[in-house]
This record gives sequence, structure tokens and C-alpha cells, in this order.
Amino acid sequence: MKTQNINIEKEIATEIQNTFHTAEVNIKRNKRIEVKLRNDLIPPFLSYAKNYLTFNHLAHFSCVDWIEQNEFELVYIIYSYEKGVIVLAKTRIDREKAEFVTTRHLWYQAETYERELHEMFGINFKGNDRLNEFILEDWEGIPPYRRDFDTVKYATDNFYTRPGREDAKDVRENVTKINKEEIPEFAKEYSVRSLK
Amino acid sequence: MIYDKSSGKIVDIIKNYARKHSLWIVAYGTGCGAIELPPTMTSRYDAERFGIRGSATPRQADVLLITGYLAVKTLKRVIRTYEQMQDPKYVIGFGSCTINGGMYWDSYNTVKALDRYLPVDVYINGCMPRPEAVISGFIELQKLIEAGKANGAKKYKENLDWYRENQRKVIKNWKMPDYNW
Amino acid sequence: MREKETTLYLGPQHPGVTGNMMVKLKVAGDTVVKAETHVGYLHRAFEKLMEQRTWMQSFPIVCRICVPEPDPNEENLARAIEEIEGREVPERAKYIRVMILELSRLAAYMLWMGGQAGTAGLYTVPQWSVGDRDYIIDLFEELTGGRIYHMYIWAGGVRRDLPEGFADKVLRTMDYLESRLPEYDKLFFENAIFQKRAKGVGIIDKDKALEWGVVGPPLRGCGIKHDVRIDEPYEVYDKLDFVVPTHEGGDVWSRAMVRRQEMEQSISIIRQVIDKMPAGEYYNKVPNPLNWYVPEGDAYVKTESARGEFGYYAVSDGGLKPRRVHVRGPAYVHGVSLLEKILVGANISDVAFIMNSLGVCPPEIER
Amino acid sequence: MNINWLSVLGIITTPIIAFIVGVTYGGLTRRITARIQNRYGPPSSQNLLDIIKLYSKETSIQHGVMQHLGPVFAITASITTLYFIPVIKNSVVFTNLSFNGDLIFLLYIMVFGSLGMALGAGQTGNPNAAIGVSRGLSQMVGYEIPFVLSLVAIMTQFHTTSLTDLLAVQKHFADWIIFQSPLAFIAGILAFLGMMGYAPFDVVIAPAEIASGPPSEFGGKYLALMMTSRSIFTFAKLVLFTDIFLGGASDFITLIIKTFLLYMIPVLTGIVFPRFRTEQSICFFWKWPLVFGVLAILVVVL
Repeated sequence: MKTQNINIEKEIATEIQNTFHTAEVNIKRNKRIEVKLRNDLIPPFLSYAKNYLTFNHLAHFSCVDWIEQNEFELVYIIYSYEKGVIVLAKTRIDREKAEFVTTRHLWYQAETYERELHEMFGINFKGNDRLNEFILEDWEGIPPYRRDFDTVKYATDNFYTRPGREDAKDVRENVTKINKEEIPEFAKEYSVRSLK
Repeated sequence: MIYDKSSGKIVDIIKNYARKHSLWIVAYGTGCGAIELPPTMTSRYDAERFGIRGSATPRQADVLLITGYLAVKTLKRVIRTYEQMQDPKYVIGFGSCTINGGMYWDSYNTVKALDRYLPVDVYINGCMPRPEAVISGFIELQKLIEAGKANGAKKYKENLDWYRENQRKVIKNWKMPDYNW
Repeated sequence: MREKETTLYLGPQHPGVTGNMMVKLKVAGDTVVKAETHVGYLHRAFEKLMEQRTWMQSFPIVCRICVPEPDPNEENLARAIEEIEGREVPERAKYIRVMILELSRLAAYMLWMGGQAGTAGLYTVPQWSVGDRDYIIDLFEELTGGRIYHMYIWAGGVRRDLPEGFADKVLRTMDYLESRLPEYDKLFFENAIFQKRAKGVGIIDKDKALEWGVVGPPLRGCGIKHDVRIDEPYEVYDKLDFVVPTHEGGDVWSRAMVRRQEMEQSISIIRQVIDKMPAGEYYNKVPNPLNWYVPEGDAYVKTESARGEFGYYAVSDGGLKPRRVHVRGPAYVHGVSLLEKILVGANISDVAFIMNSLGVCPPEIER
Repeated sequence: MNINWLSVLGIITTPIIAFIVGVTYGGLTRRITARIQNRYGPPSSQNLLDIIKLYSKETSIQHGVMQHLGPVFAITASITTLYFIPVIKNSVVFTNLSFNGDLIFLLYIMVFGSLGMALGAGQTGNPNAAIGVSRGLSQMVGYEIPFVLSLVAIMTQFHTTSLTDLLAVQKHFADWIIFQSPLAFIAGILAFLGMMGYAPFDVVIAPAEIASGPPSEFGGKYLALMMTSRSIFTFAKLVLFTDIFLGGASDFITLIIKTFLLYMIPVLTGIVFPRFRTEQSICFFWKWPLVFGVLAILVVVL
């Protein structure tokens, strides 16, 4: 990347560093500041960023599963329309007892992100009373976006897979190898038609 | 019946002719294939030439167009929609993902073979199928109707147990009214 | 006197909703008292599937996230990879990308216009505009081989160069579309009944708009001038001359006007791009796609789509496959939390109308 | 007993002719709409094919007695309306049952079909149908008032409540009531737009809002009956307006030309206008059409 003018980013970074001494602040590139915080400091940091540093747009709220360290990384991506800078506020929480506090009081739409992360990662956001079914319906078992959930195994276990897809390398060859077992006579029409 | 055999046949011919030339699609864009329906229905490809038009509710419709992958949550609604439709009714599977899962073959939330859950009359392959392919699929269906071979609904009724078993395997919480017509 | 409340389900099978989603309405008389959106009917777990595929294999997946306008997705993933890797893109590729993005924006606006008029009951506009949109689709088909899904923008550039005579064709199509715009004005935007229906309906509070995460045309319809193309110019938008239209009011009408004016701007941008496009390579040398390790790191990139800010948060652990790619579609906020807020107090005739004006696109909410 | 066999012939053939003309008009409308929308369009027989198909569908949904009776009411009302309108001027066959005072009778009987439909749709229990019914009834209140005013103006002007007498008044081209009483015509034709239910007054069926409204639970034969009734009723209304304002018709060719031109007014309006909201639609009828209706009466009385 070319060297760019990053004065405003330096200003913001210093300000954050001065307020939150334990924060690990670094400037990734122009308009991107990364802030790593202890997880109990996230709510004060976000409300400080929103109210004093004009970061009033919650652009994104994401979660990354670091299964090797047994941790979830929560990433709040906030944007200031005035300064034109994005701050990625990161924190890590325990993966086994995944719990965090809601930020719904700061940004109304955080509720939606929290509902999704609750459903997909099983993180419980305290204070959000709307963590009901969002995308999935009647889901049992571990939340699907956790890395230890095997989607291929789930798909092959639960859904009928039409023969010919076992090896995706040469589909044309495999389509002709039709598996004739367990298909009743009337349902054969489409399994057999591809042969013709 | 007051018809004798030959007049019954004429009535059948008229019926099949009318059915063939008047296919109403239930307005349910179940997947991303719904994006190719506006071009199909509007001025460039104009499917209304063949008597194909949309209808707002399943009660009035003849054709259920499954436009792409079916998420498990949608499958339940689709089955309900299908069962609300009146005989004779047809199902068209639209796109590769209804045939064998397509590019979602390893997704935990989409069903891979539509004809295990609903009786499909015609499949249109492609991702996504072009409007020409959609129209050609409909013409294929018209041919089947004219020949009296588009009997998916009959198949569904006769083998309801097998279909129900497959459906229940996927849909965990089965709270649906019986299908008894 | 309190009127009796009834529950009305708008969708998932309903001709009015955009795509496959459901809005559960509590209705008193003709007025919506409470709205609750239910999504998930289109969930294919793209983010999980991307973790199973290599970075380059993810391109055919991401374009299926938003069906009316797939190109911002490809652009985002490509830029995310480039940002993590620090990869440079040739100048020509940047121009081609801008052209593709603007063409797709134009196509999305044509489709939106059809939808907006269709929910208002004016069925002539969809017939015309979707037919005209096909001219753009034909351009895509010639350039990329696909009508809807293009898989054209790649990390390191674009997949192929412009075919011979393509630029002329684009210009001719732009001339045609520009000549059609006055007719749409006469039939649709200047239509007295449309104005009567659209003004003062579905109002987004200007003070709350930023805090609620409103982006794109709905934000500019509130009179707030924010656009990723000027706030954080990507590709070559800083070298192009265009204005970002805004409109006061925050209602359906101002959103429609913003989009209408942006159509003209898009046409002008495409002309400038073709005018300024340099010769040269259209891609930089890239590693073997099957053996392409992306170094450790993360990036948040955003693109202005026809509905607003489209963001990707991509994390790489230095492997062949993405650690995580999380998509922020503009409809994610518009379609769930915002819709639930602004539908309250609306007339039930206007529910589908408002939904369309926000550009709610369910596949990008649940992915 | 002296039976007028020609009248019987008329009574048998009128609904059939009305159905065929109405259905063909429907098909032609779709074709004309298609041409304006830049496309080829379905064949003119499309509506007929649709109706045949719907009759041939199985009907297995039961929501109660009123659901069966609703479409029957509608078709009864359409045919009854038709019987009290002289289709061809001075013709023995097609004068049908018109009598002194039939204008007032028609005002009542024309509403009957909608009420029957309302009862039938109400029974289905679909909230969309219920909303559609309430919209339909409130819009009916909207357009009935200017319509009645316009008729009252004409009745006062010509001192008659009989369509046959009105036809007798309009002997020559210059005598047509459209020229004799233009204000009443304007009020009448605006109400007619509402009656036909094309955009901008299609709030009753509004697919994007309430999923086709009252008929949303009706499929197969019910829908076919409703479409049949709609075709006949359309023709009846067209003939009525031709008789009142355009001097009637003394042969079928004139009738077809006049009714078709009249039919094109709501159809072409519908192509270029979006839909009103319900309250906007009622406001519309209570503004200009009402003013014209009142003016028409004032002009006659003063």
C-alpha cells in the first residue's frame, strides 16, 4: 500500500489510547483503526466512541470463531460520518460460556445482529430480550456457524443426496452411475431420465 | 353420467386444451430464480402469449414454480401452499439446486432433491435458467398436459405416506393440517 | 374506543412482498399497530459454505447473496482479498470494475422502479422497465457470459477484457436508456396519483436516520449526503465527476426521486469511464487459484450498492480457505429493525409500497 | 295463455350474448393492454380459456354455505340486472323485462351482487378477503352517490324513470343525453370508472396489498362463476350507460361499437394510473363527481 495521509487517524488513536490505557490501538491503514480491548471495557468504549468521538454508525457486528484458542472474537465495526474513519473494536470472550452484554441501548439495530449471533454461534447477549428464533427454525444441536459443526456431514445425514454427486470432479461421468436402491418405482422418473 | 364415451372424450379434449393454454403460477418466489421471472413475464419474453400468468393465491393457481433451492423453513410453507392448490396442479422445479442441490450440495439448510418431497412434473436445469429455458419448460409441461401425463398430483395422493415420511424427516416440528382431498 | 386488532400475515407467499420473507402485522382498522419481520426462508449458510471452499471458489457463492445486484458482492470479496494481501490492481481493471458496478446499479434501479410501480398498481411501468433492463443484462451476457450471475470481478483484476466493440454498445445502450427516462417521468414519477400516494408515507426521522443505521438512497432521501463512493472512494471513483443527489423529506417519494436522479448520474459515470479507460492489462499475475494462500489478517471493505453500503468483514488465518467472511447487506438493517419501526402507523395499503422503497432484499438478510 | 315467444327467445339468448361479448372484451382488453406495454399479449380467447379451465378444476374446499351462495348471488344479480336493461332499442326480442321505473330498480339490483360476494367472501375467514370486502363496500358508498345524483338529474330532466322512455327521447345524434345533460354524464362516467374496478380504483382486488382480496379463497368453479358473472355484469353496465347517455343502439354493430368505446375509457385509464388508497379513492368520488352531480341537478331544477 502506498503511504497515505493518516493524520486524523493518529489523532483518534491517541485520544483512544489516552482514555483507555489498556487498549491496544493500531492504525491498519488510512481510515481503519483497530482497537483491541478487554471485554468488560467494550460497553464503555462504544458509548464513549459514539457520544464523544461521533462514531454513530454501527456498520457491522461480527463474530469469529477461534476454536484453537477456545475463544470467540467479537468485532464491532463503527463508523464516523464526520471523520470518515472506521474503528474495528475487537474483544475476545470465552467460547464455552459464551456470554456478552447487549448494545441495543446504543444502536437499535444491534438487536438484529445479536439475534443472528445468538442463533449462529450460541452467544447469549444479556439484556436483549428478543433472542428468539431468527433465521433457523426448530434447530437442534450445536449452533451451525461454530467451526466444530460439520455442515457436509449434517447435509449427507439429513438430506437425500441424488446419486452422481459423490465426487464433484467429473460430474458428467458420475451422473450415469445411477444408484438404484431405495427409490420406489414411481419416484424413479427423474433418477432414470438423466440416463437417456 | 349422461355422456357416452365419445362425448366424454370431446369434453376431455376441450378441458385439456383449456388447461394447457391457461397456466396460472402461484406468486411465490421461493428462491433466487424468482429474479428471472420478471423478464419472463414482461415485455421482452412475454409469457402471457402462452396463457401463463401469475395468480395471487394458491387457491386460484395451477402451477407451483419452485424457483431454486428450498430452505427447510421454506419447504414447510411450500408443502402447505401446494396442498392448498386445487387439482389439477403441477409443480415445476426451476434451477439445478432443485435437482441435486446444485452449488448448495453441502449446505445444512437446503433440501437437495425436490422430487422426494413434492411430485415434480418438469425440471428446468441451469443456474439460473434463462427466460427462454423457463418458457421451454412450460411448453414441455403443456405437452405433458395435452398427452394427459402431467399427473403429479395423483402421484402425490397415492403415495402420500412416502412423501410425508420424507417431509417429516426434514421438518422437525410438524404442525400441519391433514391433506385429505 | 379501541379498535379490534387482527393479525395479518404478509408473506411468505404474497405477491406484495419483495422476495421470500414474512411480515406479521397487527392491524387495527386500516392502521398497522405492530410489525414483526420473519426472515430465514432463504438461508443457505453462505458464510459456512465459504469456510468449506477456497478463496477463489467463494466467488461463485458470494454473487448469489444479492440476486438483483450481484456485482457489489464480488467487488467486496475481491477488494477484501486484495486488502489483506496488499495486492495491486491494474488501472484498466479498476475502470472496468466501476463500469460493471454502475451498470448493475442501473439494472437494479430499473428493477426497483418496476417493483415500486407494481406495488402501487401501475403495471405498465414494470413491463417497460424490466424490458429495458434486459438491454443491460444483454451487455452483461456479452461481457461475462452470465445474465444474472457474472463471477466477473476477481481478486487481482477482472476475468476478461472488454470484447471488441463493446464500449460502443455500452454507449448506445446508455443513449437508449437516457432517451427512455423522460417517458418514465411522464408515466410514473410525474403521475399525480403516485405522488399523492408516495408523499408523506413511510417517513424516516432525519435525526434518527444515522443512528438507526440507514444507508444508501433511504439515507439520502432524508437529506443527508452520505455515499461510500465519496466518503471512502474505492477503485477510481475519486477521478470521476458525479454528484450525489439528496432529497428532503425522508418519505417514499424522496427515496424515489433520489434513485431517479442517480440513474442519470450512473449513465454519466459509465460514459466517463468509457471515455477515460486506459489501455493495458486487465489483471495482475495471481497465484494458482487452487493453491492460493491468503496471509493472516482481516479487512472490512464496503461498496455502495443500489440499496446502500454493502460491507464485507473478511478474516484470513493464513490458509487456503477463509476463516470467516461476514456479510453486511444494506437490507439487513432496512429489512428488519428499520422496517419494524417505520411500518407502525402506516396504512396496510402502503406496507408493500414502503418495503419496496427501502429496497428490502431478503437473500442478503439471511444469506 | 298468450306467451310472447320472441321475448322468451330474448331472455334465453341475452345472457349468452352478454357472456360471449363480455369475455371477448376481457380478452381484447388484455391484448390492448399488452400492446401498450410493449408486448405481444395473449390471444383474445384467453379469458374464455381461463374460464373453461377454472370450470374444469376440482373444487374441494368447503368454508360453509355462504361461500357457495356468494358467487351464485353475484351471477344472479348480473343476469337480473341484464334482464331489466333494453339491449337493443325498439327490438321485441331484446327489450327483455324493462318496465316503468326500472332505473330505480336497477340502482338496487346492481348492488345486490356485491353484497352477495361480500357475504360469501366473509365466510371464508381469510383476513385479506375481509379487508377486501370492507374496502369494496366503502368504495361502493363512494361511487354510488355521484351515480345516483347523475341518474336523479336525468330522471328530473326528462320526467321519467324508465329506460325505454329515455331511449325514446334520444332519437337523433344531437338528442343524446351526453349532449343534453353533460354534467350528469361527467358525474356518471366518473362513477362508472369506480364501478368497473380498474386502476386507479382497483382497491378491492389490489394483489400487492391484500392478495386479490375477496376472491382469495375462491378457486376453481367458484372463481369461474365469479368471472362469468363479472363478464356479464360488465356487459350489462356498458349497455346501461350506452342506453342512458349514448342513445342506445338499434342493431348489434352499433351496440358493439358504442359499448367497446365506452369500455376503453376505464381500461385505458387503468393502464396509466397507479392505485389509490381506499380513503383517497372515496375522497375522490366525494369531490368532483359529487360536485358535478349536484350541479347537474341544480341546472335541471333551476
